[in-house]
Amino acid sequence: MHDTSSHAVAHHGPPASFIRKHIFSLDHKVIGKQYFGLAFVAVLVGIFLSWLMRLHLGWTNLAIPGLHLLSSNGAPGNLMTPEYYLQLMTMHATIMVFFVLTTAPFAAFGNYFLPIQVGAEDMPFPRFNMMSFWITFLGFIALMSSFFVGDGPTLGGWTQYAPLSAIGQAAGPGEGTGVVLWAISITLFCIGQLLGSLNFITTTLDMRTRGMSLMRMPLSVWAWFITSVMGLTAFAVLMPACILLILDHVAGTSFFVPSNLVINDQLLPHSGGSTLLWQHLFWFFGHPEVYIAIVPGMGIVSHVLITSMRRPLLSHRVMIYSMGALAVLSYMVYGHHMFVSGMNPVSSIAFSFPTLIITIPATIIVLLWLGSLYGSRLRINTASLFALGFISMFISGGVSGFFLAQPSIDILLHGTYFVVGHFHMVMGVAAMFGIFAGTFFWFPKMFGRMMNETLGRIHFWLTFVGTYTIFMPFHYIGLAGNIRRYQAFTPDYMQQFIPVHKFITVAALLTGAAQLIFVYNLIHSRFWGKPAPDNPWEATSLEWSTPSTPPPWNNFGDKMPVVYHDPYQYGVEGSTGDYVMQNSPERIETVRDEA
Amino acid sequence: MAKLFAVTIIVIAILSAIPIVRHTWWTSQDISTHGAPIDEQMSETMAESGILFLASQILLAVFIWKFSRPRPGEKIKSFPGGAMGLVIAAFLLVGTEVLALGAFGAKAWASIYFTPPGANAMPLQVQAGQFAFYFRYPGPDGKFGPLHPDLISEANQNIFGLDTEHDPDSKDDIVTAEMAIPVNREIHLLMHSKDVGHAFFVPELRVHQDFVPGLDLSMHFTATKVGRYEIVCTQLCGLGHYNMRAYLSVFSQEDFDSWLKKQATFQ
Amino acid sequence: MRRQIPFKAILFLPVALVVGIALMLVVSQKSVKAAPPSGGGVTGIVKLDGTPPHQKPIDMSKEPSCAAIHKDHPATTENVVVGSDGGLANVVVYISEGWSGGDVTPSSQPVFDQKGCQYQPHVLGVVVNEHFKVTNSDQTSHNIHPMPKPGGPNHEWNKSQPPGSPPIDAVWPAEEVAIHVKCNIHPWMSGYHVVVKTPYGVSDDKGSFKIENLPPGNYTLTAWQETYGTQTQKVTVAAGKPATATFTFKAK
Amino acid sequence: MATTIHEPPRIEKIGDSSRARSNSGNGGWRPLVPDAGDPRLVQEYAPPPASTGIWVAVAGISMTFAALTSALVVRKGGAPDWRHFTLPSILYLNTLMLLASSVTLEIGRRRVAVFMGGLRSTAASPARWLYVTLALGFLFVAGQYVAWRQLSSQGLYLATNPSSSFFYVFTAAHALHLLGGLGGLGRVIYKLDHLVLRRSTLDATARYWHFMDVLWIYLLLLLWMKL
Repeated sequence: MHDTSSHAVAHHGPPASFIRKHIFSLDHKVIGKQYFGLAFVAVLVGIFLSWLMRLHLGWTNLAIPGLHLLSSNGAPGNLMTPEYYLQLMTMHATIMVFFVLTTAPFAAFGNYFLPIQVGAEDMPFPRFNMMSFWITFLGFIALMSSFFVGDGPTLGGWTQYAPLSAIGQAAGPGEGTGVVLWAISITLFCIGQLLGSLNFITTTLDMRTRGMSLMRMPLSVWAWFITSVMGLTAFAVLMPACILLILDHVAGTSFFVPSNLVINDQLLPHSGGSTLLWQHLFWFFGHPEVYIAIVPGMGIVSHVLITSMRRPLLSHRVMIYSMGALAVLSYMVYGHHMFVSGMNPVSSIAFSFPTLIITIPATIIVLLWLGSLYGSRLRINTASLFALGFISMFISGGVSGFFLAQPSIDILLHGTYFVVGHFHMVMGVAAMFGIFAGTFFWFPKMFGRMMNETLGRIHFWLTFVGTYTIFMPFHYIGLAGNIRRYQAFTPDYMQQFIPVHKFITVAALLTGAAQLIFVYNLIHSRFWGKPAPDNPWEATSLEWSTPSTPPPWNNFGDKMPVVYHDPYQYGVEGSTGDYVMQNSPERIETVRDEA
Repeated sequence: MAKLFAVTIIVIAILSAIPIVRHTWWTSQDISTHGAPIDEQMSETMAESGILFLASQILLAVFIWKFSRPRPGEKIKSFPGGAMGLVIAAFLLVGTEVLALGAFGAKAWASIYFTPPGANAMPLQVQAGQFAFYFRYPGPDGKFGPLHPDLISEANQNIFGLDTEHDPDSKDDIVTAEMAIPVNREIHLLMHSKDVGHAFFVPELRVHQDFVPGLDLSMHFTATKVGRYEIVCTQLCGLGHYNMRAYLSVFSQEDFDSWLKKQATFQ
Repeated sequence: MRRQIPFKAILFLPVALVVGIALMLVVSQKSVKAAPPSGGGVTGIVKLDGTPPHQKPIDMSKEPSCAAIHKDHPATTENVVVGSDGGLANVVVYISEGWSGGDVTPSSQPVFDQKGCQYQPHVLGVVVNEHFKVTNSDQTSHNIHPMPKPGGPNHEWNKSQPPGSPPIDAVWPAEEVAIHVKCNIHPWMSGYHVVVKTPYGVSDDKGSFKIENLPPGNYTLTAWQETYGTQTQKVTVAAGKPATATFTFKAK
Repeated sequence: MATTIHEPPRIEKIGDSSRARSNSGNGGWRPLVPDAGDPRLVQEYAPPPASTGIWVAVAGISMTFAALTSALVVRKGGAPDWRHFTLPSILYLNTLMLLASSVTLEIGRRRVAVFMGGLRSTAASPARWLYVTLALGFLFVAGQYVAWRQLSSQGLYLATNPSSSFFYVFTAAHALHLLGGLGGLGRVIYKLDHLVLRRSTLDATARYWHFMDVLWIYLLLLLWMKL
């Protein structure tokens, strides 16, 4: 034992038992795959819930066969009750935002590839990493268990605005135990992601291999790093907010519940709480959260796209700075969710400008992709198709941000399907495309087998066209005043939207069904896919230089890689072709940043 | 495959733009005095972001079409201007655009929210509760009686919790389930919620405001067109959220007076 | 194959879900059975003394399908419903003392209907453990929310009933006078369940009520009205001769 | 496209003096692997991630308490129901105990450092002062519990008033984090006994403990001013 005996690697040896290897594993790769599996289960549940919701929105009085099996109170005679619709909606949103869009691109791919891409043997705190997954998993179980409690899951939406969420059963079915389970689930999720962020940040700062300077890290690493900094601050705020919500709900405190509320002709015992306080705390987390969902997608898409374009981005640095600017600005814009919520109207303007300004780094990112596409040698495969689809979706979802950033226009659009269309495109579908691109790109490394390219392309086409068909009409009916979170459209002026909803329902069912192709492809390729070579995409980053595929337990065997080049040396004359791997010591004429 | 993809992107972009250009679905007709700048801001933003949308989608498609089949041995080319050019373009184009949008939008917003209601504005109270709006007119004395939340009883239709026996100001207050206002008269709407968060949205009137439990908020506006409109709730308030609505009738002054007289008899 | 296990674990999840759901669906039901009593009864009338309070009209414009039903006869509140002869409707008269007949057999399953966004009957009398049906005859979803005293043996519940869905079968396990019933979707909807252990009668539009199948004996009758509370009265039922009782509530 | 040939591994010039003197000799920003790339040699040189990790954790925890602080400020502002109460006086004794524990930990840390530096001739167990710290830490938590009992005997429970709600929330959140620190300290003692303690672990735990100390002083000031 010596003062300097601290070491950054080899915190654990190769796993011995089955449990250590597959369940309570300390290996970041296994944990990454566990996160991937969790996100996979969660997304299937989420899509299933959206099917039920879409069926109901298209045909409100339709009896959905077997629905009463899911909830006898929620669907008497297979007819969906108003609260059950909202419960499904809340669960769909919570599952998708937290357990899919945060876990898959950030926790799953980040865990698996961040250490490998910086040339580390593992994360510095593998036990925290293991806890991170299992706490998140517990959170998922807590959330799912709310389907089986008395009055079912919460119906308050993923925003859980107080006081509706804080006063309990009195507020109606779906506001009892379900809310507590929801808040417990999110608290656990926050703890899990905080532990994950701790590992991600420390790995990036301390565990890089020799020669891996910060600017030599691939863009995916940068995206995960920026995301984990955002996660560290955002989840640290949501967690105490959730705990205060639980106390209001269970212990009778009044953090968020004001005085003189009357429900069912009875005066509630609470007094003096501030409902806007919850909104401020929630959105201080909530807005960075949407960037937590999309920034890893940007990193993955850049990584995939560069490999397919056979050239680096016009500027590596500008891309990094833009993602960083998004992260910083994301904390200053959260008030745009509250323009008409009774906040001081002056602050609406104060929040409007940063919200508009955040479009500048976003535009730079898009322009960098487009500009780099120019003059490239684009290779088309499923991964690059999804990456290009991501760009198209991000543009489509992004332009609607111009509207929602302005308080005056928000008067017309707040709480309408326009908002639903906006966030589904920009952070839902776009992030999903990022996940798909990452899956097709990295599957060979993760599982040692190639995914089926034909099935992949069929899946891409159906999904690309399908998602546009679903979410573009949302914008139109939103413009015309169709309010979100309605289980049926009773106002007279909304009758005209019902045919549109029927159309969307059909599109959503078909697009959802197309995802089964992906499910089949994933499972089939996992066991019977073509064996993958070590570097199928002729890529340069370190994950493709591992001694075996999938990588061994300590990633690089006995020899740690040494990095000699910037991450994306494509379009050069290397000995292996038009690229040179980061750890290849050969001398080349390097591609330089053009900023 | 790449060419098909490029064509698909362009087709989708154009198809997406058609309903917008043709106004197949569009914001409802404005019946307020303050709505014009909002609508103007809306069409400005639509034009600018529409152009951005089409231009970038088409650019994406063209690049995919052009650069997916490189001739063998062809070197990679760089975008003229490089990354710095793009950054400058983004700052110039989008930067000026968003600043302009922000400045004009702030002006439109300020014209609505930073002006006090006029002295002659007609006071009118709205209370949101699960899941209905109720309205209160002060009656001939022009005064609203005090509210006693402990007296609220929906079963007895004492929606606001008025004590008509003890509060003289409450005696002539008129409580209704429909909102009616005279045309071309400024309304000062006093808003409060009885239970959870709700919102007051009349698309035609360009009026949208959340009810914040524990806070008394107010708005003022003037309707310019006689007709029957709908008030909807846009803030998730529980299972009956979808069913929370009320009608708004804009009457001529005479019709309004007789409507109010008739309502007074129902109290 | 060493990698097959996680995949099986994934497959296991939906199976576990399905099993869990199936378990949730096991619903136990009790049935009520008792010997039929016989004998005389009590008839009577409930009156209101004084001017009945003004019943405010209910504006149902937010629910057009209900508003249409009340087009010609505007719906009003039903706190005090007085018939033509001053007879007070919706009063439950039940035997509060002197009953020794054990459990009461319900004659037919009572129905608590929602029609025109009002409850029919406005006051539903049921005996303990008697199953009753809640039906929805409207074209809109209703939400039935009975609110027994918190902490008591009867538990609050809150269920929605979309149009066209099957009746809800409900039962109250303990005596309670009275349980307020509200609809969360339509705030004006208000009704009562009166749960008693003994024979009872509910007054009709003319104020008359009838308690049947009483063995001879001395009884204390209690009449309950939602606004005016309770009144009691002693009666004697002789064999083959029904007793009569008149309750008079004073308008405040 | 510029023309350069063979870029050697670049060493960044991020001049962070505190890192430059870090015990690994090359700074946390520049993990060096010898050319041979043998990971066994890395152990001599790689920086301690625990020291970075602890700062990241401190940032996260600060954020949580900042959120709670802003909740307190917003909740108090414009709330007519806020009832002031005097903090239980035992809190000041607790504060002294916690401050003392930081001092003893620092003494302990130096002793252990000397011990780890190879001067094993030091007869006394190096862990002694760590045990004292552990005991003071537990005394602090017990003292907090006494403070809670004092408040509840005055009829001030969690839900009595927003001021008491915040008192309980803040002290409980701090106590939970402190218990985490006690766990860390226990782990340090265990590792020390088994001679597997790393210097970075000791330093990180000490830093965390001092942070808990500072956090408590902050909370005490906040509660003293606001309640």
